[in-house]
Amino acid sequence: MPDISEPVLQLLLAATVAGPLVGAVAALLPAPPGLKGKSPDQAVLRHGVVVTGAILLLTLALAAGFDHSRPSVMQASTDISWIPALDIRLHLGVDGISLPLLVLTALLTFLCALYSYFRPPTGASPKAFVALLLLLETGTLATFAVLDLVLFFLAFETVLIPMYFLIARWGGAAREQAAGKFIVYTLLGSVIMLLGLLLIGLKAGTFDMVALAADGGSSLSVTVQLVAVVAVGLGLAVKSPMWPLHSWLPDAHTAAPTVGSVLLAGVLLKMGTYGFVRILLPATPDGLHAFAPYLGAFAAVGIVYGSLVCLSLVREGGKGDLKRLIAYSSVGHMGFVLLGIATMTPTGVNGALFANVAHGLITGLLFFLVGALKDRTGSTDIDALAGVAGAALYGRAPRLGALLAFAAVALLGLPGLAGFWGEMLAMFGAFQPAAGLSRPAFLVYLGLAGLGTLLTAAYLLLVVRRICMGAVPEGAPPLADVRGHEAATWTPLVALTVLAGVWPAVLLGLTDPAVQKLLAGGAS
Amino acid sequence: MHLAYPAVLSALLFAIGVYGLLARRNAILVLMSVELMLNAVNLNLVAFDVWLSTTLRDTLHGGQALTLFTIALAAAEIGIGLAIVLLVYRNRGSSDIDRLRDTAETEADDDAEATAAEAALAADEARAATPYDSPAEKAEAAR
Amino acid sequence: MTVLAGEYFRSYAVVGLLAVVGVLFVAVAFGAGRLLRPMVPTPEKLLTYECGVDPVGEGWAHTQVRYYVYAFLYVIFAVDSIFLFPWATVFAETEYGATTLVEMFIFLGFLTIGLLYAWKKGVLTWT
Amino acid sequence: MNDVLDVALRLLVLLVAFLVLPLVVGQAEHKTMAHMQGRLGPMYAGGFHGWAQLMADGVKFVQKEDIVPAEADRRVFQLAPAVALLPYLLVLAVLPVGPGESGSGVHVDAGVFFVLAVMGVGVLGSLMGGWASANKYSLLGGLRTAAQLLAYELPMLLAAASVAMAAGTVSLSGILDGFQWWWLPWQIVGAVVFFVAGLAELQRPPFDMPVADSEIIFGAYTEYTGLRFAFFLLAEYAGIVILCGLTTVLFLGGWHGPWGADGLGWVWTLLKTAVLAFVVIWLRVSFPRMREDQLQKLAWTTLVPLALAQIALTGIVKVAIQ
Amino acid sequence: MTAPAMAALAQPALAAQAQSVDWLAITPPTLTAVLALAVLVTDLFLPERRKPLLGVITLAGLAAALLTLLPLIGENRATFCVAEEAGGACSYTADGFTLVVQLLVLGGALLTAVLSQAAVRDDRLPAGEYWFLLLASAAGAALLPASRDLATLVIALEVASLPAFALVGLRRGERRSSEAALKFFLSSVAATAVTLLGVSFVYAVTGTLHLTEIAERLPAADPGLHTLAQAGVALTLVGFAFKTAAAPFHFWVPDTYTGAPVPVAGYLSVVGKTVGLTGIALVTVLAFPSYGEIWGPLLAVLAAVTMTAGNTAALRQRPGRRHSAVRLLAWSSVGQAGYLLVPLAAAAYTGAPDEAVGATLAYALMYAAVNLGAFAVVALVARTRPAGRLTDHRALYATHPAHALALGFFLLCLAGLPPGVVGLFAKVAVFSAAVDAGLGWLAVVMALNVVVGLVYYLRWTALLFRPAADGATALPRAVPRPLTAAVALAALIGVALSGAPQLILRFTDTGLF
Repeated sequence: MPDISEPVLQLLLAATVAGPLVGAVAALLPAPPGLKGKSPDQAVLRHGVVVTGAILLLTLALAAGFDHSRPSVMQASTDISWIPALDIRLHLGVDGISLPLLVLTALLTFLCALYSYFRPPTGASPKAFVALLLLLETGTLATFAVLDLVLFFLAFETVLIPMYFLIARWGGAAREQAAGKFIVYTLLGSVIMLLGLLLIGLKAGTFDMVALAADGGSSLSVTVQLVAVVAVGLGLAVKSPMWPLHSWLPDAHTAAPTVGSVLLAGVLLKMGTYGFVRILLPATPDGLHAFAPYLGAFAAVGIVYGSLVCLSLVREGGKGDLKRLIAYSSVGHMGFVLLGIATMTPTGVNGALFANVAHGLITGLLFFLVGALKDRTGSTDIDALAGVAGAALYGRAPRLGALLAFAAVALLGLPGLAGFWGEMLAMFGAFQPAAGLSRPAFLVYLGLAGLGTLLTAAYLLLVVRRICMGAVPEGAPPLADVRGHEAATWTPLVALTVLAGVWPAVLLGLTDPAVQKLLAGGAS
Repeated sequence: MHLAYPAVLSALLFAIGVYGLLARRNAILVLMSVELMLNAVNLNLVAFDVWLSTTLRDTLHGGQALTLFTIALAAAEIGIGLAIVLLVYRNRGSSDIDRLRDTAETEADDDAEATAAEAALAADEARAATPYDSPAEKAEAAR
Repeated sequence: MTVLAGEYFRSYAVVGLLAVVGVLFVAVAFGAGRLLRPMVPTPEKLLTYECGVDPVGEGWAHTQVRYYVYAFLYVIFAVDSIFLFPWATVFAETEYGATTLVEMFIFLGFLTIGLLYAWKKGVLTWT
Repeated sequence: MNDVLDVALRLLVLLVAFLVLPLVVGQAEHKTMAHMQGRLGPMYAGGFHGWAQLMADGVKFVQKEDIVPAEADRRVFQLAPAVALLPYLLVLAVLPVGPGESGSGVHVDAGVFFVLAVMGVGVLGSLMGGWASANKYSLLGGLRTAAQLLAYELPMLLAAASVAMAAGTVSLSGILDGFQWWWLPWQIVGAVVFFVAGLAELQRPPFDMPVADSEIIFGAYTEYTGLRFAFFLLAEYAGIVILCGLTTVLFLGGWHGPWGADGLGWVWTLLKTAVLAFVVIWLRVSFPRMREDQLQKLAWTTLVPLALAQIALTGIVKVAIQ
Repeated sequence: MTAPAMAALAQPALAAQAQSVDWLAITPPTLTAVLALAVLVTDLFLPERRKPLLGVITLAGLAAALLTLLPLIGENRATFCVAEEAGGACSYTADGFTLVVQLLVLGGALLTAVLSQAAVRDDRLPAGEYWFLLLASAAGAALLPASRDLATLVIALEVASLPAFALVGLRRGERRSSEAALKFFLSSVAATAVTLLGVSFVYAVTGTLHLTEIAERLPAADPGLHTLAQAGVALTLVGFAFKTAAAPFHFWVPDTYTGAPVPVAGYLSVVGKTVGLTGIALVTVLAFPSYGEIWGPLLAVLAAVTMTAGNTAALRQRPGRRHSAVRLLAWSSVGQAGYLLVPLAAAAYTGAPDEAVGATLAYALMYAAVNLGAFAVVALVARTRPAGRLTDHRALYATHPAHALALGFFLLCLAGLPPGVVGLFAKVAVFSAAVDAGLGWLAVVMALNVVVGLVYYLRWTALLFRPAADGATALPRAVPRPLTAAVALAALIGVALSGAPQLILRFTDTGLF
């Protein structure tokens, strides 16, 4: 590992967070002479690629400079007072928990920008598209990098507007409604969350996450913790999304453009679970402890519910939409993440964090694939794709078909691929939950989760069978197979999926010490 | 003289004023009701002032001073109020406040133009709902 | 505690008495007149008088009122001048002179500007 | 008991004065006008130069039928003359005629306030009459009355304020106590403004537009007959007495005179009032009626600025002599 | 003249003692008032074609008045005090609170003035009167926060309100303008009467009009007068609540705003509201601290009802209706008034009412800038599409990208969402005041309202970026320069505050009084 000094790291992190914002503003301005490109649209899309690429490089450099021997320590910390009146500080930093998410975000955003460069979004002007994309990136990166409660909330909110417009302006069917539903649900959750955050901050006397984690909730009464966990948890659960607060997600996914879906599933959902780990777990352990069984229960129900809905969507004549199906599968998979957190054990939380990243990679890939499918066939309706005039990908576009199958099996948790470890660790955690939590209850959850994995396998295999297999219809126009830019976009995701599957330690080594520290009440 | 007399009188005046304010429909009468209320307050202030100075709790005569200002205030209000009522009367030939419905939000505001604009919105939305549901349509759009 | 200054009201009590006397005088005069005068109403007599011809239209006819502007002016100025009196009484106090004089000129300035405004706006000239 | 007697006596004297003085002014007007116009005026009633002419008029008025027009607002119409008349009685009560406690009917602290406020009520009588008559001319007359009141009340008030400022009190007897001879030139502008404004409020010529017979018959009083009409007339002359008395008290030093102020102060007051009353009559004979807009213009562009200037002058002198 | 005359009147009973007047302290409102008169007189002697000069004078004067705030920073000056032996209470105080509110109202007036330059010319409003009334109202509003006795307070309130009635009705031939003025006028004067009744009760109980004296004497008042005192406190607040357009006294707001010239509506929504809030803040925190159990719940309920009423009505606004844009802003301003009341209610429950008031001020400052900005863009659209529908803003981005972005930014600030960071933090300040005071339920109600608010603000924002409807004629590209200047100024303030919210939020942790 190259040795990068701390001040440089600080700069890197700050640039990572602020860079996209600057890029977003720049995107709105007319291109400077010399960078005009073929057309204004092309220039601005290229601008997007450049900026996100630069950010990706920055995060990679950050990861490289990160002291991997001490992942539990906040590194690249910047701590500047911003609004002394409210005791809000510009406190940035990365540790083993946030670093993977930062890299994942930067990567997915870059891939999205790249994809959009070759396939410009249909709808309003690309200028706004790029600006929004970059704004979205700022928000998500900031969410993972900030260490101040109010700032976290700010970052959490920042993603709302760009996502809303991405869906509402460049989306598909019923986009306005879906976008509205998305933003109302999340905002409703997040204002309640704000109240909880304020409660924590005001009662504990600081908004600083590091200080709160070090404090371990000792300066908060149990009542305060309970109220705070309900309030904050509600906001995070909506975002995660936890059953039964998930109903915005399928609509949003269905309506969103490919890029929106990728980022939504790959990054945005992670913000919720990250919040659980980063804020609730260390700052209000007693409160979370009281609610963990319920969280676990909702998570388990979510897992089963998600898979059942997917099953009903995939069955013949179910009029299922492929994007909707993936959305529901996300509900199920995020259930695993939540279950892992609910166990409050290092194993479970590590699993949750691993599953988080894995889900981001795989679902991102899946949405890209579905987007490509939609480009080619004009539809995401499973029945249409599986019918007589259907896709029959193995026959008509074998590489695309193979990739789809790969993503599907990765998602269902095939050992050796990324999806496996997270879910398994989460279930391990549930087998032996933290002291004081009802073991029988968690064993039931474990059973439900197990059932869920089976159902997941069932519907994903059905998807593969219905879409990839089948005879090539007579006289059907040939479907274009994986194009160059598509390959470029998807390869990193595939590679990382495999890497994380075969070498989970690369991730777990980062998260585990940090998780241990968080669960131990901040003592390192 | 007992403090109760002016106090009760003032309360009555104020109550009449409130009644007039709520029940009268002619703007001028409403205006007069408001003046009645203000004068009730004046009476109150003066009576309290005298009472307070006899008990030496207020040697500054704040009540009287405020009364003078209230009188001036009432005059200014009447001045502007009458001007506005006159303006209303000139513009519409009536000063019945119940018939002032021009700025109120009514169905009448939903004229043809409004319906058209909203219909355009809806159409836009509908188009968004089915962008290119079939390849054929998409092809057509591409052409 | 609730007795308001008695002395203060005494002089007004006499004035009130005088008012009662005055009302009595009027009542007596009207009463006497009623006894002395004839009462022979006829429709013609009770008709509104308009130079001897039959009245046209209603008595409370709408007329174009030019005077309301003066009413405004009056309301605005006259009520302002109530401030003059209490202030006039402290004028004599020592040490108040200069301050009060300045305040007076401010006050007069306001009135003058108001008057100037009305005058320049042509309120005081009829077309 | 003595108190009661004292009060009763004062009231009686006031009532008598209130009834007699206006008649004296009225008779004086008859005769003065006549002589100025080269005629004799009333000569028969009562024998000596027709001194009882007005009483004869009064008797005639009482005997006349009292007509209330069918269209009129009956109550208001009937009340109006009383409203016009009575305020002057109250004002008369507070005018100090001589020095000391016994000098006036009643001593009121806020004298200037009281006087100006109550005098304002008198005009209400004309307004009521004008409105209640249900006659276009009456209405017009009433409106003109109102406009005139509005226009001239202000200069009157300001001029009075100037005197109050000079004396440092609003009590009428207080003002007289503080009077010095040199106030006369000092307050002369205020005096003229006050007097002219008062004339206008009384609708005396040349400010008699509201009753301009050539245009609107007899203004607010068109429909009145008999005793009620007489009351209006009485009110007008009572108004002259009050105005002149008030001007005397405020600006001319009231009971102050070159000699004999202590015992014969009331004579000085009456004398000055009489001279002023003569001026009122004189003006009627000498000046043509002013047009409505000229009336307003005079008030707003001449009298008000003059009154303001007077106040400024008073203030400056007051501070200067301290 | 009111303050000096007032003080002079209050004096006579005492041994005379000439008052020294701290001219520097009273400069901001005085300068504005003098300027108002100067404009009025200048107008009389100015030929018709030179009338725009008046607007320039107004701008310069307001800017100068703002500058006169500078030397007062950090100084606690008080003037028009009664003699020491009579308690020594002062009628005029230029402390932190005063300065902030004066900054707010004078700044708001300045923005309004910039915005009005075009309106005065286009709507053929009488220039002299318009500028005079605006300045006069601003002078009253600037006097209000400094007043420390109830008489001055009421007078300042009226000096701020009375010209505003006339401003609303200034479009002479317009039916709706005069009607709006009448509605505004009647509800406002009724409010004043109620306030005055409350004041008279408070006076009866305490025998003083000075706020600090009232605070001292209220707890020690005769127990027999307790009910009277309670009634006085409640009535005084009710009157101010009317001015703030708190529910259930808010019905005049949308009608008045739609009838008034657009800049005036903006002015009312900002300065008018501030005036009411300032009154409430002064009266509650300075005069009635001992009656917190009366006004605390009263204000809390008022806040909850107000924001709910305003936001629901705004949500139900149909985009195609005439004047729906201004009406939406009007209803939303009612909702915002509810938010503004929250910290004031919280002030009853915390040990540090100053800081709660600071949260209101911070919010009000933010609101002033962005709301006036929003009105500026609405005025721009209404120039060519006088019906003022929300749908008229459709595709604004296509013709006026900068203006559309600015409006979007303003609306998001109002909604409290990034990129309107300052709006978000202002809301955070309000929330934390509520949470700190233990008003959890109010915080939750407000949270729900914020979501409701978001829906309609966002709907409007989305409209700006929609493609134009088929057959719709585009807006002319040319925009009067003052309008753009107003938008730019507001946007600049908004962006600057978004970067450094501390600029306004610091009022939440400094002692203002």
